[in-house]
Amino acid sequence: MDRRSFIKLTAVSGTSAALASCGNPENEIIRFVPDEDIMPGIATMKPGVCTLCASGCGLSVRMMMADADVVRNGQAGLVRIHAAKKLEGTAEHPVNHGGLCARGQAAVQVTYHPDRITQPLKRSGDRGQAKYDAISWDDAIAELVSRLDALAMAGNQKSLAFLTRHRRSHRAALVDRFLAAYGAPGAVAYELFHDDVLRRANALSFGREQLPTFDLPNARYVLSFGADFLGTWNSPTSQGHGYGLMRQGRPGIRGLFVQVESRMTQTGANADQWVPVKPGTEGVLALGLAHVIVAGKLRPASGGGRAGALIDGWSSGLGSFAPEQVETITGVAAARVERLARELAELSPSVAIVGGAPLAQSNGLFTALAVNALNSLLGSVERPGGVFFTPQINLASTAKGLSGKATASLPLDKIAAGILDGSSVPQVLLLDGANPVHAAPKGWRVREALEKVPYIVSFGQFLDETAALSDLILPDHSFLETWAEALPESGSLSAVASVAPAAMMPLHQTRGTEDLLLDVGRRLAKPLNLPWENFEALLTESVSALPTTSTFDTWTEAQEKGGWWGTLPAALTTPAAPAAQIRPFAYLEPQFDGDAGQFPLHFLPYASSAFLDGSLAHLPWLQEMPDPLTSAMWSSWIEINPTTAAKLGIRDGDIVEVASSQGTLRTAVIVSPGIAPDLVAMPAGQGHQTFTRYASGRGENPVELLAPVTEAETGSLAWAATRVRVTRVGDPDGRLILFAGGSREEEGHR
Amino acid sequence: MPLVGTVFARLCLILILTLAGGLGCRVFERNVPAPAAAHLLPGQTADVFTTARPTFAAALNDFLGRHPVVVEQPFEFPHLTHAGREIACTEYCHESVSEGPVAGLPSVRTCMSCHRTVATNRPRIRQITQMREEGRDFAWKRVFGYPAQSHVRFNHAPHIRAKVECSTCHGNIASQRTAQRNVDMTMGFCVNCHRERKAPDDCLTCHF
Amino acid sequence: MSAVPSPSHGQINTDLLRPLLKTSWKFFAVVVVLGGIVVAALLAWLSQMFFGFGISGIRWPVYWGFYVTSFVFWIGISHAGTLISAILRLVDAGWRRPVTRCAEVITVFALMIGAMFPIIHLGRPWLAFWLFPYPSERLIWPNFRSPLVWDFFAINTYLTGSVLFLFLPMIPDFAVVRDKSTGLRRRIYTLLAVGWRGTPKQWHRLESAMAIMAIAIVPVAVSVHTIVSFDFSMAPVPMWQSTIFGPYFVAGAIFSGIAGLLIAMAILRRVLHLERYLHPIHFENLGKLLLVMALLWGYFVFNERLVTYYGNEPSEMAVFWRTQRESFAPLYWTMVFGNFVLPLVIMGIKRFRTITGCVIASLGVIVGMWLERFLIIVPSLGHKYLPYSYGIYRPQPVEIIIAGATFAAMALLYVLFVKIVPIISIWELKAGDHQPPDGSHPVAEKRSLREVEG
Amino acid sequence: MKAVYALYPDGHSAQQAVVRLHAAGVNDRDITIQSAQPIEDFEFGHRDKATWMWWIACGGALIGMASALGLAWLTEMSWPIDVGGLPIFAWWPNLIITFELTMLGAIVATVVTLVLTARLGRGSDIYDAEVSDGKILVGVVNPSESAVAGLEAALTAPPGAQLKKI
Amino acid sequence: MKWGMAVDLDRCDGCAACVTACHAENNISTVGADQASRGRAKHWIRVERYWEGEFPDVRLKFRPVMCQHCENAPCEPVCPTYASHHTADGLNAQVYNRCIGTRYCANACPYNVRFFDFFNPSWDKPLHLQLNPDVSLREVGVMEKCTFCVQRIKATTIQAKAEDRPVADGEIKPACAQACPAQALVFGDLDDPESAVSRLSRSSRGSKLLEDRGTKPAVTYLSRQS
Repeated sequence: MDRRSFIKLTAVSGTSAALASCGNPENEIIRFVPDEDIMPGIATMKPGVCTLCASGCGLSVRMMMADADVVRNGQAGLVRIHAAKKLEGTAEHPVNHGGLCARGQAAVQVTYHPDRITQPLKRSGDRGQAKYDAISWDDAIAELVSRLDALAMAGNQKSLAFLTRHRRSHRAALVDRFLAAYGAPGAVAYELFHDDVLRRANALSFGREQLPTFDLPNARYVLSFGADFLGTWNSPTSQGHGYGLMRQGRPGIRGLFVQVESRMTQTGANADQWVPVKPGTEGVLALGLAHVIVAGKLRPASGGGRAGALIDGWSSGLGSFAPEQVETITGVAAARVERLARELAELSPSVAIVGGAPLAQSNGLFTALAVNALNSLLGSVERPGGVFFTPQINLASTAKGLSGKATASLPLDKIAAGILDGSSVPQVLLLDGANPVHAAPKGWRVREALEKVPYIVSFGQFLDETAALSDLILPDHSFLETWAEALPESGSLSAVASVAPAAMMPLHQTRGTEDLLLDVGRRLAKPLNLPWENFEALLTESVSALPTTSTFDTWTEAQEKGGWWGTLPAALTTPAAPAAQIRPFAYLEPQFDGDAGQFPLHFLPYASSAFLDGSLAHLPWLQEMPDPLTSAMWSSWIEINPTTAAKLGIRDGDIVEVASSQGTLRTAVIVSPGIAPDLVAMPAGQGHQTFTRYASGRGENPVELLAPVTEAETGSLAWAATRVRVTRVGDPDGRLILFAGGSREEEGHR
Repeated sequence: MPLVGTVFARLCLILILTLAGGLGCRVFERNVPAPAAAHLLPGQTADVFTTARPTFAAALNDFLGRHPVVVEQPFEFPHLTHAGREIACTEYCHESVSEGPVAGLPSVRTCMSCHRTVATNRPRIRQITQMREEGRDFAWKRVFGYPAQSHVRFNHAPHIRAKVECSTCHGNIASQRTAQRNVDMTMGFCVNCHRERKAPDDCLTCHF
Repeated sequence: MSAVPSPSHGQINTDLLRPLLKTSWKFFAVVVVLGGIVVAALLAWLSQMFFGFGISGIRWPVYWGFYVTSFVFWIGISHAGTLISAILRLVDAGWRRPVTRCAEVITVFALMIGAMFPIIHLGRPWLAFWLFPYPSERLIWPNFRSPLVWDFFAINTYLTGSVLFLFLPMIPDFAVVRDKSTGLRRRIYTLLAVGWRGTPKQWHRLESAMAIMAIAIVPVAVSVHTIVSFDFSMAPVPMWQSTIFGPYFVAGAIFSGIAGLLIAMAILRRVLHLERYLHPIHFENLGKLLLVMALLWGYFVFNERLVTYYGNEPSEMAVFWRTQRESFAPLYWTMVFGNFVLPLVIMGIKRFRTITGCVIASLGVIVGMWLERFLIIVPSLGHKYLPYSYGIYRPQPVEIIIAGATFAAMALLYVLFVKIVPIISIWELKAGDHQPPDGSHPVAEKRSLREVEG
Repeated sequence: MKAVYALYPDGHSAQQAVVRLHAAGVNDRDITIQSAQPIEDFEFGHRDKATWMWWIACGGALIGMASALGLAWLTEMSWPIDVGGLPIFAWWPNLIITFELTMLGAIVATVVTLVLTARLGRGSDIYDAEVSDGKILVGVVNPSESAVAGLEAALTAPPGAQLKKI
Repeated sequence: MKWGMAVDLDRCDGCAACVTACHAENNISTVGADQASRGRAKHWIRVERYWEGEFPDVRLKFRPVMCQHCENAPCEPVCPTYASHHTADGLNAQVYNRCIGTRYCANACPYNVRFFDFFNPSWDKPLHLQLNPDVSLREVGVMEKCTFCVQRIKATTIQAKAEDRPVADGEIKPACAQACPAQALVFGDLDDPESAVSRLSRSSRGSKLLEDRGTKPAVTYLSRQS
């Protein structure tokens, strides 16, 4: 029992006792003059933007006085600060309409996290040892600048790499501009649960390379293919809000909802009909429905339009997708296909949604295109109750300085391969938020690759597995301490730019990465052409260019509201891409890694409701939040069907070994009726080696098992295409922590 | 006699074991394998904030409701002088008293708002000015108020609106140099006043 | 009354005063061991207060466990003496005389131990005094509508009553010790004997006082355990809300009380060589009582179970099966064996109704009754209405040590008591076996005397 | 001379001593009798039976009941707090407390009367340790000088008497 | 004035936003893995989930459960110190400083929504800077539970009184209701027949949790229509 946990346990401790009483009488405490005048006990609301996921929800941050422990010129003491206490959704924000998801609620802990990096650090130990020394900002920046200058000197600008997560924001644009100006390839975006396939599909079908927005409040029938749109996918809060209205928002009308998937997600749990389907055959079902609709003359085949044209055999009525064939391929009874199709066609407006696991197969793109075609056929594209595409602000036109994109870079797996075979080794790697060491399949050998990179700089606020490899850490502000902004690509029918000034003063000696990049750009021997004093200037320019909706100028209004939203003039909108002439796509059997005899079960990792892909595993509130379906806290587990479990002699809570062609892991079992017998599912997010005191060494990481299977067309990771073998290795050992006792209401009624 | 000796030896053994048992209650506990505490980087702390009393003495004082009448303050603020100059308590120094729950203890900033110009040459004012320059603030010690464990959520504003004199609870501070706690603010003290004035005497009025 | 020729009065004095006047190293050995265990429990409790209640196994939603079990159990044991001896006094059963005191002692000590548990199990024991109705500056009082406050009053009355009920008949014996001892001990006992001389007036007052107390204490004893049962039957918890709990608990209490008494008597008889005073007949009579109570207990359990079973209320049935068939079945059937089968067989068959037989049966009952209390509390709490909130309780060392140590505490107190007070009421014994004047009647004698003079 | 008394081995001689003392014109109030156990079989054992103890106990009970009801009323009415929709002054629960305090009253009253009426705790004028060995003491306190001789005669007459003076 | 809540199970999608929101608003400490495994996790509001049927015809039902603020609350009369009692505006009050930790109330509560502080709650600095000054920090040995965010009720009513106006319907939102994206939780005054919560409570879909226990909860559950 270490000191911390001892203090936690004792009834009387040496630490300061009361929140109300300032200071404790026993020992003299030192106070420093606060930086601002604060009214104690009075709350003020400030706008904010949640940047934990890409949704870009609007926040109103509750600010109150607090006593912070600080060290000033070597002396420890207390100072009054204006501290963020609670995050609420902004009522009028078009994305979240006042709601805020569990993760957003917990976001405030990012700022106050005890293991946040408080100052620039320089590596002192070996790589991966995570030993660091403090270093001053000036030295730190100087070091980075010298490295970049050295590259430029050698004319080797191409070998500067920037690794980040997929976001649409001014920040992302600035980063891209920085790289372009320096002459480096664009940023590499990597996430485990990426949506590249869907973006690509939408680009092909509709000319919109972005995630769709659904007008659920007006929909009467929603058919979702594996998309956990109420839990973790796309813009959950926005969709959750829409779902509420779809169900009970219209007097007399209650929208129906059908979920097609092979493992019940939190979203599927709310479906009126839950349709299990063989993994990777969702596209076939979609076309089967289309077939019935066309054959039944419920809609003209021509309705498929541009999207339909991308499907092989669409014009000929999809003969090969008659309900019977569909039944043999997907396992969904022909009669049911018929019924679903008729409901879709009759209960309009109806909409089909696809996302998540179905697109993480080798044939993901086809599935996406098939569903797009179905939507077109239903006539629900850009129509009330259907699919929309949030108008995207064309930053090149709002902020002139941002025009001129960097050349697209290779995807992460290619880069890693390049490093390993020595063909192309980036000399300097900038890390911003992405954590591929934890989230990329072993087969890509990202860790070995990064270890070969001579110089890595991380802007992260936490020491995760990837950041632990860096030589220099330049910690970013938290989203409450600096300009928070996002350009949501979905979740709103109108165009949105969420922007909010810093809600509170920085807690630690951190610096905003945007300003840092501008600064570095200026300090380079050959200064980059970035025409902004600081990030604020960029935002001001960009946002001011947007039309005002009130008497104030756009910028002031945006700062008060926490963003700008409204109708976007065509001049400022990113135009839709014209249809490309390419051969139609035909259905191909999904390819799985691992032979069915040796590895009998499909392995389905899924985004945990609490941690998504694991980037939030460091927040204690989320660790202790009971999982909606299993009520598990602080643990990881696999879900398995009762019959399968019985066959393997596994009981609830047992410890099993899950083996794939890539490796094995041991974890606890939850026997769940909501999963197909040929499937095991496991939440992502746990199993961090180094990621703060709350996540380190906790649970298992399903990515360890993933085979490097890629989607055939887009080349992105097909994370649902691995097969595994499950064997029982032990009795329950308390590693699985459940909040709930019983899982069925009948248990009380025997 | 050797028998006696051996018996006693046995007894002592049993005794020691049982005593150990009593002490070791925590030791025996089944523990979920806890992850190794992540080692700290420069600038990070392992400090913990708990609702535990700082010391047994403090706990005992709370229990017995003991609190000092006169508190040794880090800086001797003469209420007398200021009150004499018709400077309303709630106007400058405890400004949030009529706005919200807490009256607030002034920081050096507050003092300097006047004393940048007023009486600048007095030794004590010079002291303040110097503190301001050094960035040091007063670490006031609380005179009034309740221990956190009594969960009294006193809200000043409604009392001000109800025209309750400050002196009702705080005594005549205007006549004191450093504030003294001359009024015994027991629960009965509050409740009686509430009942006289027909204010709610529901527990949740103050305790939540 | 008994087969053995009853000893002379001097003999009685020497026999019964021996433990008081002579002390061997064994006594100290025992005290040290028992004391050690009690100290360990004390430390355990302190560590629970220091570290926080969490070191116990109590959890959501099973908020009561070993502590409350022990509370109910010991209050039950306390029904051994006062109730039994009071009843026996009222019916003036002659054979009670050697038994009453060691019974009443059990009552007093068991009550003291039992009454500690509500305090031990508090989250903030240092505030326990808020249960006491005293005017405070908070202007707020205890909630008289809470069963726990009823407990407070009931236990108070019962404890006061029992202590006095025990003390009064001890006064004449203290007088005897006073006369038989010297030095400091004499002075102490002179105080304890509060100037007893044994005039007829004192004897009469003492006896009528005892009579009144006996009448008063019986309903109190009954009420005490009824109120303890209210702690449960007042809460809407499956298998708790039952009108039968009152009598059920009282019966159980007397049941375990008799068992406790039998064990105590057996030990005393062996250790203090009281064969002359505690005859097999005492054990046999109490054994018969035990048998009756076993049957009564069985009857109550049958009622409780049948009504639940027949009512077939889902949430109650869940708990019902949980005890009968599932996780708690082993404990449940052990209880049935110890409380019903064992006493029935041993006490039912005359040949087994020996002292050893009684002790075996009593041990069974003690275990059984402890389990009964446990099985009333824990399975229901862990299995309330909403299945999502089911939970399993695992006792932790601190609880086990404290609950276990109470038995040591009981033994310790008993040992010390026997050291300072004659465990068998000397005067009652003497009064018990007086020979009436042969052939003649006092009044007749007076007349004859007059004739002599006349 | 403070007192004159004799110890007797059994009830018969003690009874005779009492009778003879009566004959010598000593009335009951002046005769002291002490024994190691209650004597039921002889007349002298039946003196001072009459007692008010029962009525006093009932009185105590009434006081207890009154105080219980008073306490209940005071505590519940002084700050009426609604708990679970029960009436503020709830009869049924209060009956329980009333009962307990009633009984307590009775018991305490009994013991108090015992202590007072049985003259416990007050020093004894004559006493003899042999009483606790089963001897029965019969004697007279502060006899008048003149009567002493007669008393001695009366006390020594019964068999087994051993006379003592203090 | 009688505060109450309506939970529309047809809107609730089980996202557990309410759970975290409650932690954030009410200074509920996280207890950590070890204590959580001992059943000491505190969730004033929890989303109960119940499976029905077997694969493939399997269904899942969510039900957020918080303190029901019963009119006939079984937890109240059993408390020996009035720590748990009923207020005039229909709240089931828990007075921490009066609580001596008998845990009787939690046993009596049919919904198991009362949570005990087994240790002094603790926060790794500087996480404590987030603590809400409007809500007391509980200490070891006391019982805690959902308060309908009484601090918000107080703040709003005091404000309304200062402005000499009635509290508007929907002006007070507990943290859970405020966070809920689907707006499944509606809070308000049941005495006002026109308030949103009253209207919902009268809905034909409405029912009370464990109605047969006669606790008269202030929370109404509107059933899911499928």
